[in-house]
Amino acid sequence: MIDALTPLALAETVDLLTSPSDITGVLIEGLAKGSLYLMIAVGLTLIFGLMDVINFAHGAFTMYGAYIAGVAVLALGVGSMGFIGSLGTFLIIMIVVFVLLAVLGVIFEVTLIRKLYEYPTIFMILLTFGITITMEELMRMIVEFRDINNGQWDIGWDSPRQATLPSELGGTIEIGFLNFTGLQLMQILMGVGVVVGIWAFLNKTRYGLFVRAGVEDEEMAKALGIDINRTFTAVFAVGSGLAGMAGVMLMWDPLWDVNVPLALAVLLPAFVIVIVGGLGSFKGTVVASFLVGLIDALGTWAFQTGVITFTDIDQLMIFAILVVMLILRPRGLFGVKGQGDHG
Amino acid sequence: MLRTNRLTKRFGGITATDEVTFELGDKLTSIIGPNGAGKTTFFNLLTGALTPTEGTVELKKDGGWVDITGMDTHETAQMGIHRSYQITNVFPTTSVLENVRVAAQAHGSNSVRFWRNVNNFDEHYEEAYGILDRVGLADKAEVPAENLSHGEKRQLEVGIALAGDPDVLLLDEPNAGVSSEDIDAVKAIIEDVATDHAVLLVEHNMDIVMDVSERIVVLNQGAVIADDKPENIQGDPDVQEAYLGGYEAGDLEARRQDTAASQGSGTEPDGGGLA
Amino acid sequence: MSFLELEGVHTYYGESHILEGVDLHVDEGEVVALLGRNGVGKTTTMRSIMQLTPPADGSIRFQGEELVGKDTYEVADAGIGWIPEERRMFGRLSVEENLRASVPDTSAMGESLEFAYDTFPILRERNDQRAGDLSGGQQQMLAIARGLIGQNDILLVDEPSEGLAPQIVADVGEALLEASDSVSILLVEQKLGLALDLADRYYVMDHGKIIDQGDTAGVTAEDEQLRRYLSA
Amino acid sequence: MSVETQQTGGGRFPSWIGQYLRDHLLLAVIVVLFAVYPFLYDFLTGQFGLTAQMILPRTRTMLTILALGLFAMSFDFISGYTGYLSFGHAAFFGIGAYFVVLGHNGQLPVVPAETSFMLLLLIGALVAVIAAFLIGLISFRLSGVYFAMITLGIAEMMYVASNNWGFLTPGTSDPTEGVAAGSPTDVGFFEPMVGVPFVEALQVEIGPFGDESILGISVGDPQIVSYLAIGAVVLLCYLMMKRIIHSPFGRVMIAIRENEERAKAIGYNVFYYKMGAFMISAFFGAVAGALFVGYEGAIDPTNSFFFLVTGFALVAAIIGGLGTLAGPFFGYIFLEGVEEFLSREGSGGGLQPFLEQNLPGAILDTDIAGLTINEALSAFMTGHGDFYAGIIFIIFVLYVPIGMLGTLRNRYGTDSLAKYVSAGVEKRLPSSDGETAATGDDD
Repeated sequence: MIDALTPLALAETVDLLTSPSDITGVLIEGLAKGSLYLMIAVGLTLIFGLMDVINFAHGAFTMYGAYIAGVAVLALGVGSMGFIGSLGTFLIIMIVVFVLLAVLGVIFEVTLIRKLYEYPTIFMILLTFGITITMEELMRMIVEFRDINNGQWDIGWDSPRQATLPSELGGTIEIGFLNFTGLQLMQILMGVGVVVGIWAFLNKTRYGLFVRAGVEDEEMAKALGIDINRTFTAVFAVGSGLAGMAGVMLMWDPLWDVNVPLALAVLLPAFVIVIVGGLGSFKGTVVASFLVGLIDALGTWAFQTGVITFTDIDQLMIFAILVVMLILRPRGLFGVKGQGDHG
Repeated sequence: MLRTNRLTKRFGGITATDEVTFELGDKLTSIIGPNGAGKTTFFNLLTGALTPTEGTVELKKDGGWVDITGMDTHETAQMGIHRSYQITNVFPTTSVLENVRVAAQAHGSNSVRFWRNVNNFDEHYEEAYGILDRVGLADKAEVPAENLSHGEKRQLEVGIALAGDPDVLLLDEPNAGVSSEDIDAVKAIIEDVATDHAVLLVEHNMDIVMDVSERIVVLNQGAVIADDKPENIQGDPDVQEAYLGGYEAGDLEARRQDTAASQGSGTEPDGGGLA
Repeated sequence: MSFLELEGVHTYYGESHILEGVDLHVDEGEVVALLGRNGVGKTTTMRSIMQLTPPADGSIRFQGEELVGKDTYEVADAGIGWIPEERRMFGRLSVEENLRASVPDTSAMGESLEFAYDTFPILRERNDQRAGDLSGGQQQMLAIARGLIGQNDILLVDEPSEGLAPQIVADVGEALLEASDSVSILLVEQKLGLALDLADRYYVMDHGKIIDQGDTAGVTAEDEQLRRYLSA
Repeated sequence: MSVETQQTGGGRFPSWIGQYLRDHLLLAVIVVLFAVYPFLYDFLTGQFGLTAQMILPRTRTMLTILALGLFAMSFDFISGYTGYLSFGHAAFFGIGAYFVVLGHNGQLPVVPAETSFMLLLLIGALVAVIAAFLIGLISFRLSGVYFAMITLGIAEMMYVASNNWGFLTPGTSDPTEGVAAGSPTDVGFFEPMVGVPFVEALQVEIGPFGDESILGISVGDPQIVSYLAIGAVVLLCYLMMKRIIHSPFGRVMIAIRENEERAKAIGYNVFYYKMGAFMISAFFGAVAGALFVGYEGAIDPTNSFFFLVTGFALVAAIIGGLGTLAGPFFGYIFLEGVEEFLSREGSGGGLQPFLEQNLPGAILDTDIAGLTINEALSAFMTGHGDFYAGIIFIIFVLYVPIGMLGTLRNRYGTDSLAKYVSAGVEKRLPSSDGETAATGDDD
């Protein structure tokens, strides 16, 4: 039950507003969560903006990324090679996962998705939904066969995190009234890195220019000699790779479980972000990611402090944002009229 | 039957329809004009697909004028203004008969009945068959609309507009994309429906316009520049200017010499035109 | 052998038969006007050349090479530039980005941009503005510039004067005249005087076919025959 | 389900019934087949043992299919016929299911505890209609992908709420565990009676411990009685939806799907028709939820409000044929059939038990790359029906987008309504700016 504002809750709220370390705590966690969401959602946005593909398989890519990374950190013994070594290996794993899933994305794009470009958008939803069912079940087979979860089905696979997360990242760092964990710092840095990287890709590279031109007017881009199909493939690769990278990051995050249902668990909030930001808008996705991250953190805080006794208030609020946004501004924060509106 | 008073539509800085005052009577009237003259915008204002910036649209109903400005398309259709589309805009996978039948059914209150089989409403079927006869599609009644030839689709387009016994028919380029052989069939239909409806026709094919119209209205840049019998429109210098002018022959040569003479940079366009 | 040659081109949109056998050619260095009323298939002719609406039948050869069956970007790479009606700027990209996207060879980027800016100084002034914020005339300049620096041998220019104020029309005309010094042009233009001033030859189109052709030297904008073809 | 068909020969009914049946011979044959299926299953498995068990879904599975198949049909009613993809359709299934349980347990205001099942089913369906009205008010301002997403968003909010709202489960602590009818001990047992209310002879109790006879005929197995009773309700719902689709109203729905702009232009206020269709589909979606819970006796968020409930209705609809009404029902049989064919041991027949019994052990134990065939089967097939269903689904989307029933009707039927897919594709084909393209040069 939502015990709206009981006197206790009121007091707690006042506490939050008057306690700098609580506020910054919520803020930092919001930024960290937002960074993770961003890594997942930005690929969806790029793919949608250019290709009008609503990619339901995106979450499955993240889930694969998480499993591959989990196996890799355990196999390589990350955590026992010192902080720098562990972190370095982790980053290398991230790059490898990026490449692996980018290749997988290219395979899907070339063999399946390309066949349906001329079809109504709904077919893309159906196709990628089919891909996600198949990918999830395939992972379930592998997990079961290799006994990766030690037979524990629905319980998250947390051994890679427990066994390999360097204590430097798990522990809390205090600077003045700033209170954060190393992992949060790392996530925020990654988030900033992704924003800068994608921004640079879009604005500073020739391919990025082609992407932005293609988003606006595919036919004209072709008529200027741009091979738009190759651009599609490249963007699908980058989007899929980013989804996988996010999975690697999730694997170390205590707030997430590595399991098969993770695919849907990340997909739905990512959709919310992409729609709230405006389908196809990179800027919108960045803003919406942090907005959703902050609200998520606020909801979690409210539950932890007992202001609200509703466990998943954060999730409820995320979907509430979606609904309210679609009512108020159907095209999202930075959506362009006509974008994505295919009957 | 239908009249407008100082009807105006502006999109941002562009005036697409400029104070058009116009009354449609019994005569088969055509609207012509060069590209971008605002013909389709004018149609959309009449049917309510667009809301005018200024001015009114009125329809004669039972002897009196009714203001229909700002009504939605389904409301103007209920009032008796039906239109056909320049781009074929039918119900593609339903049969030709059903295309017309569902349009006929739109008038009256039968459409909300969800408990009786549609086959019990004979009147709609009868009306639909009558219309198919009229537009020459009677033998294609069971064919899915998407399997018709292009010319036949244009006939169906008019047929749908005819259903439900409208008072005013707006035909937007019924000949668009029709191959040379099929044009006569469509022309015959236009002339036929004009016998018992007020018809306003937008058409590019001048042979047809000159042939079927009793009155021609010429639009240019949203405004009416001529409104007369076809024979007077043909060769009207204002009309030709609208189609072909906007540039003095030899201008370029003259400017080039100017520029060469002054050695200045004559090519610095500023503003103007489409913003 | 002609530079660009269309032979018996038939093109459909869905089931609507737009081009019913078009034959025309443009020689190297020529400016050719394609005249006709609205809806007769002029734009479709250009889209067919670009393979944006591939012809169902017929042949389109450019410098001896068959274009039918190629991808649009390959047609563009072969040296054909398209300046469509309504210009089709990438409105959210800057002027300079619009130009950059059009240059196929990155090593020639600097000089290409310089060339564009020298030809149309106004573009240099506004190089970091969004193309969507330019006026109609400026957009047309940019569209022509895009065509010029795309290392094209021929430009297909569709209704360049449409929607422009008379003064700007003359500016655009002049830009095209200058462009014609370095490339061939196939021009669709409704303003008969401008079309005749720019072109060396003309074709008249009706119902998806070429119904008349000739040298522009022999006719003026007052020509009764032409006016009947093209006006009410 | 069997009622109407088995007694046609009796001559006690007016002649139009005979005429109707002659007109709908195929329907009658299919209904009879469904009605005798449990007996047929028993007979065939008795005769052919595991072979039959491997191929045929159990009666228990068919029971689930009835409810979920009805849900898939209600999803198709709105999504397939008006073209508005109701991605949050699970909301209505959940409302119907939860309403029955909570109503029975006396947790709802106004509704007294132990209200009869049929009444709860009807009121719950009406609650879903009201919910559809409210959701529709918001959602029908949008179209296409946005409509799908906003309905999904609302349904997900309900899912999260049903996972956390303590009110739903006063007896137990965790709402994610779901809620069972009659679970707080002070409420009487859940004895859902299906049939005509207030007519004792025409009602049977469904559920694993329900009646063993129907209409005075003993069949000896509550499962079969439940199957027949629920089947009768599903058949009734199907006939009602079918009637609506073939009514003037239904034709407007199809017109909206085919070309909403033109439907408006010929004088339809499409908003009212979309709302009407959405509310009707919500009604039947909720009935499906109520029937599901009627046999199961309990419901939890994951098998009611969760996105995948809609997801699998969509998969069933595509495989069966979107816009064919009955197609999604058969699509569900197909889906569950695949699932059960590859099911684990202990939950009925299927491929692996069959092979284990019929193939010599030597073959099963043949070692290929360190894996015996039997091990490979249990690792990569048994229990992984979804994997193969997913692949089949992808193949359908790519190559048979109008589904099984759509294809059949296209080939043999007269009143094919399932072809809009091909049209949708064609509509998109000319080019992205087909509007101006269609006439070449134009203003």
